[in-house]
Amino acid sequence: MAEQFQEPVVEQIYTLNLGPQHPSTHGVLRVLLDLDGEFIIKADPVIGYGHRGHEKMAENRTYKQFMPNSSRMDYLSGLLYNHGFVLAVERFAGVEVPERAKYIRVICAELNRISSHLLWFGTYIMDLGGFTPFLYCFDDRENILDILDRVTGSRLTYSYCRFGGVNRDLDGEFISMTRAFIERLRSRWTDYHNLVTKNVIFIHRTRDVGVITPELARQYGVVGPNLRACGIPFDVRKSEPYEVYDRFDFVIPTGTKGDALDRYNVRLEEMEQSCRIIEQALDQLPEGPHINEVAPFKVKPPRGEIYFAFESARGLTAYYLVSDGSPYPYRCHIRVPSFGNLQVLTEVFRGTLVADAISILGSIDVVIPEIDR
Amino acid sequence: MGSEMASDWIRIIVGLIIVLAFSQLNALFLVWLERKVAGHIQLRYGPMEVGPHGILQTIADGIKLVGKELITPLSADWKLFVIAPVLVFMPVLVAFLVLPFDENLVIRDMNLGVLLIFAFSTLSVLAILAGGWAANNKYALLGAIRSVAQNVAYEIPLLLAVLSVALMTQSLRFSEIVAAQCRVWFIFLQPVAGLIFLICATAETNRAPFDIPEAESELIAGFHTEYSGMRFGLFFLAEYTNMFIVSAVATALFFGGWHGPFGFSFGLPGIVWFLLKVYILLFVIMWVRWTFPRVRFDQLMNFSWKVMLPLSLLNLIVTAAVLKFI
Amino acid sequence: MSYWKEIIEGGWSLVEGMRVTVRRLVRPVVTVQYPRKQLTLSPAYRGHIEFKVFPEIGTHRCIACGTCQRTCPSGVIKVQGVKDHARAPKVATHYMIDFTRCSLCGLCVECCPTQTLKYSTEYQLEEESRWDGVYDLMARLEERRT
Amino acid sequence: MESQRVEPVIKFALLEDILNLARANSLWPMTFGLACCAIEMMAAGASRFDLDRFGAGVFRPSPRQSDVMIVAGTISKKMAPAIQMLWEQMPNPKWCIAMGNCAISGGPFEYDGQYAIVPGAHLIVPVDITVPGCPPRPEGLIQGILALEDKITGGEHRNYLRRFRRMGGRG
Amino acid sequence: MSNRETITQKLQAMLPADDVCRDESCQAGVLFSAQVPLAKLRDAMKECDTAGYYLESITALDFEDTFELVYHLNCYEPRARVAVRVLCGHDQSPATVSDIFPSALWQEREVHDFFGIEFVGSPDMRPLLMPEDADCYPLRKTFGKVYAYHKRDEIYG
Repeated sequence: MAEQFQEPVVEQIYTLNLGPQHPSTHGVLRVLLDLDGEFIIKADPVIGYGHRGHEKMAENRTYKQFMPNSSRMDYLSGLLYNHGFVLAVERFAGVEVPERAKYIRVICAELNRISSHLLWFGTYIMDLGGFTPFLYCFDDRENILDILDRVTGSRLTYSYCRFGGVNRDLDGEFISMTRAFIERLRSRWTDYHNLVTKNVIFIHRTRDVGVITPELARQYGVVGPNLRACGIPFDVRKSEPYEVYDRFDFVIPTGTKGDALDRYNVRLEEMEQSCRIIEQALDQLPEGPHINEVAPFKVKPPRGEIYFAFESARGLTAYYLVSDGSPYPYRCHIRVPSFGNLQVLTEVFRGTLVADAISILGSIDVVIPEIDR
Repeated sequence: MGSEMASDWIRIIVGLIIVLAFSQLNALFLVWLERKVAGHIQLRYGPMEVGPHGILQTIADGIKLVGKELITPLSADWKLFVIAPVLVFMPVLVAFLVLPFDENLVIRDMNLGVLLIFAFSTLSVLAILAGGWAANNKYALLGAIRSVAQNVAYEIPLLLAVLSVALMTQSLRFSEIVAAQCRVWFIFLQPVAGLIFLICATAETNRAPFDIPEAESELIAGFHTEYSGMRFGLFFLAEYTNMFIVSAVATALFFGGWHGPFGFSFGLPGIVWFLLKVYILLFVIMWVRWTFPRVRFDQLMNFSWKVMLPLSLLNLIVTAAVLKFI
Repeated sequence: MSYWKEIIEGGWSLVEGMRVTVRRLVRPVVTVQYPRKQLTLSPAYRGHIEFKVFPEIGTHRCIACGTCQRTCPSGVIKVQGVKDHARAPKVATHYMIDFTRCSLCGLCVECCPTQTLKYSTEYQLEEESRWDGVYDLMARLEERRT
Repeated sequence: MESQRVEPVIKFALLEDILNLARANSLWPMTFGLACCAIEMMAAGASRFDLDRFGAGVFRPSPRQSDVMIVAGTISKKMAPAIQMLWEQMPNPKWCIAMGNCAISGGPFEYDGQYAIVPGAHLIVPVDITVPGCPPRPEGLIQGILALEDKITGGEHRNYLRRFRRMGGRG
Repeated sequence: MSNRETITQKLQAMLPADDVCRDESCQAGVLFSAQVPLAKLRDAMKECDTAGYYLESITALDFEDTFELVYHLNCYEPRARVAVRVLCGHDQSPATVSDIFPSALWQEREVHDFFGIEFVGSPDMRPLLMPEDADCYPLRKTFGKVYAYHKRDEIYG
C-alpha cells in the first residue's frame, strides 16, 4: 500500500503533533505528522526532549565516576550498557577479569535483555490497544527484577559491574530462582501465543505494516532485532564475540519480510535464545573470585582510542573512548542503536495511517533518553 | 377520561423517577464492576481501599468529578461544547422507557418500542460529533469523525439483525417479542443474528476492539480530550448506561427477556431473570474489552461493509424464506 | 471459500484469546497489598548510605578523610572532622548527605578506607520538600543507637 | 514561577471535608513519564503494587481529566515549557508529585557545568510531595501518593475511607 | 571476495600508503583506519557505500589546533569495521555525506549542534538535540568544566 502512494495535491496540510506527552511515544518523542485525512504525508520526529548531556559529563569525571551514567542512558537494558562500558575500559586499560565474574556478568546481562524484551512486548500490545498482556509481562518482569535485585541491589539502574569483576557474588538462591524463572517463562509462552500471536486482530494490525527492506536498513544504519527481522543475521555477540559469548551455542533468529510481525517474532525468539544462554552459563559457572582484587583503583588507560561494540537489547551499541593517559576520558562518544532505528521512521511512516504509525513506532522499540543521550 | 389520564400521568412520573435513579446507580455499579473485572483478569485487585472492596470508589470518583473545574477552551465553540455532554446523556435516558423489565413492568409499552430505541441511540453519535468538533482540538476532531463513520457503518447490520427477529414475531412491540420466546429463545433460532447483534452492539457503544473514537494510544482521549470535570463524567456515565441498554435490548430480543431457560422459571420473578441475563452480557462485553487489541480504522470499515452487512442480509433472506414455506 | 475459512479461523482465535483471560480471572491474585503486607527486601538492597556500628567501639569508625567526598560523582557527601591534639587520629563530627542528588552507585561504600559506610534499607521515603532529602548521618546513628 | 492557588471565597467546612475526602481517594494521575522513573511508575501501576487499590490507577492520557501530575524523570531544558503548558492545562484542584532525584533536584545529572537540564521540578511547577530515590521503589511512590492523600484531607486520621495507618518513611 | 577485502584495496589504491593502517586483531575495535584529506571524503564514502557498508557513527574530536571527524563504517561481516578520519580546521567545513548515507543527516545535525561544524550542502541544519534557541556549542572543550584540552599529536603521537 505504501509503494503506490503518490504525493497528493493538498491545499491545506493538516499537521498533527504527536506531542512530547503522548501515551504511546515511550517517553518524550515528538513527531510532526503532515496528514491528508488519516494518511501521513510526511513525518518529522523532533528529539532532544530527554537530552541530559552524558557525553559532556564524561569529560569531567573519571572512568569510575561515569559508571552510574552508563546504565541511565537506556534504562531498560541498564546492565547491558554498564557491562559494555566496563568491558570497553578493561580492554582499553588491560585489566584482568576472573572467569567467574565473566559468567556472572553474562547471566545478569541476558536476564536484563529478557526483561527489556518483556517490557517491549507489553507496551507494544498496549499501543495496539490490548491492556492485559502489558500487566502479564510486568508480572514476569517483576520476577527478573527480584532476581537481579537480590544480587545487584537495585531494580532498574544497576551500578553492578566494576573494572575487573562484579560488585557482589552470586549465591545458591540466585541460581535456583533463575532456573525457576526460566521454567515459568517457558510455561507461559503457550498462553501468550494464544492471547496475542494467534489473535486475528493482532495479525491484521502487524502483517505487512512498516516494512523495512534490507537496503533501507543499510542506508539508515538500522541494527538489532529490526535489522534481523529483514533477514540479515547480524548480531555483535556472533560477529565480534566479546566476553565469553563464543562458548555458548545460540541461534540468531531472523525474519523474512521485515514487517512489524517479523520484528515481533524475532524478539520473542530472542527471549528464548537468552534463556538458553543463561542455562548454559549457569551449567558452566566456574568457582573462584568474583572480582580481581589487584585491579587498580584509579584506571588510567594508555593514550589512544578504542571503539568497543556490544549487543544491547536494541542492537549494536558502541563506546568510542579517546584517552590522553589521565584517569579522565578525553572524549566519550556513545553510538546508540535507537538513533538509526528512529531515523528510518521518516521513510517508513510515509503513506501509512496514524494507527499504523503507532504500531510501527511500537514495533521498532525505541527508548528516548537513549537517543537523546 | 380524567381518571384514565391521571393514572397515565402518575405512571409517567413514577417511571421517570425510577429510570433516573436506576440509570445513575447502575452506571456507578458498572464502573466499579468494570474496574474489578479488569483487575482480576490482570491478576490484581482493582479498587480495594476505598470502603470494603472499594465499593465507594465510584462515588468518590463522582464527587471528585463534580468538584472539578470545568475548563472551556478559549477557541472552542462554547455553546456546542456545553450542550454536547447533555445531548449525549439525554437519548440514553429515553431508551429506558420501553425496556421490558418484567411481564407488566414496562413504563410505556409502545408498539414501535424497538424502533424508538435505535432512533434515539443514533442521537448520541451527533452529540459525540458536536463534542469533538466544538473542542477545536485536532485529536478530538479525528476522534469525532471516526465515531461518526463507525456508528453509521455498524447501524445497518444492527438493524438488519433486529429485523430478522421482528420478521419472526411480526411485531416491534417488546412484550410480544419476549412473549414469543417463552419456550425457546430466539438465540437458538437465530444464532447468526444474535452474534451480529452483539458485535455491532459493542461497536455501537465504542467499546473494546472497536474503541477507535477514544483510542487511548493513538488519539490521546479521542473526542473527550478537552472535557474536564463533570462534563467528562457525563460522557463516562452515558457510555456505561448505553452499554446497559444495548445488553438489555439483546436480552429482550435474543435471550428471552424475563423468561427462565426453556420455560422453567424456578419460582424466580421475571425481573430477576432479566437483570441476571443483562449482567452476564455486560460481563462478556467487559471481558472482551480486556482481551483484544484495537482494530485499525479501515479494517473496522471493511469488517462492517464486507462481512457484517452480507451476513445479516443473508440471514434476513434465509429467515424470510423459512417463514414463507412453513 | 477462503472468505469463510478466514472468518471461522479468526473467530476461533478470538475465542482462544478469551479462554486465556478467563483462566487468569480465576487464578489467585499477584498483588502484595503494600501498606498492609510488605515484601521481604533483598539482602543487597541499596538505600541511602549509613554508618556501620562496630561492636567493639560501639560507634562508627569514620576518620573524615574525604575520600568518599571526592569519589562521589555527584558531590553528595559533605564530611568534617576534628583532631583532639596534634598526633591524635582524626574523628568525623559532621557527615551530611544530600540524598536527592545521589545515584546509588556505591563508589563511596567501596572506596572508604575504614569500611564504615553501608547501605540502609530505607525504601519508603517521601518528603514534603526538597530540603528534607538532606540526611545527617550522625543524627541517624544516635537515633538508631538509642 | 510560583502559580498561586485560587482560594474559594466561601468555605463550607463539611462540604470542603467531603470534597477533599473524595478528591483524596480518587487521584487520577496523568501518564507523564520522562525517563527511568517512568518505568517504576508503570511498575507501581502494574499488578504487583497495584495503584488501582487506592483509586489512583486510572492513568488518564489527557491533562484535562487528571488531578495529579507525577513528574517522573529528568526535566531537560527543551521539555520545561511543555511541562508548564501541561500544568496550566490541568483543571484546578491539581497536585504535583516530583518522583525521583532528577525531578527533585536534578539528581546525578546536576553539576555546575550542566547546560541541558532544569535542576528540579520546583523551578517550573509547584511541587507538593517529593519521592527521593534513583529510581524510587514502587512502594516509595505509593507512600508519596498516600502522603498526598493525607495532605489533601489534612491529616491521616481524617481520611475515613482508608482503614490503615501509613507506615515507613519518616512517619 | 568479502566486502572488507574490496574496501581495503579500494581505499589503499586511493590514498598514499602511510595514511592507511590495518590491524588484523582489531584490538582497538577497528580493522582498517584511513586518514582521508577533506577533499576526498565524499568519494571515500561512495566507495564504502558501493562496497555494502553502513555508516555507524560520526564523531567529532576537538583539539587545540584542529577538529577531527571520525566516520565509523561497518558491514554485516565479522570484524569488518572501517574508520575514515578527516582533519578539518576550526574554520573549515567538510562536505555532507547525507545524500550517500541518509543516516548521516541526523548525525551531522548532532555534530553541528555540539561543535558548530558546518556541513556544506546538508539539507537542514536545525538543532537536533539542543533547544531551538541554543546559541552555545556545548561539547567544545572551551565550554563549561572540562579536565584537559590537548593538541592532536599529544594523543595520537
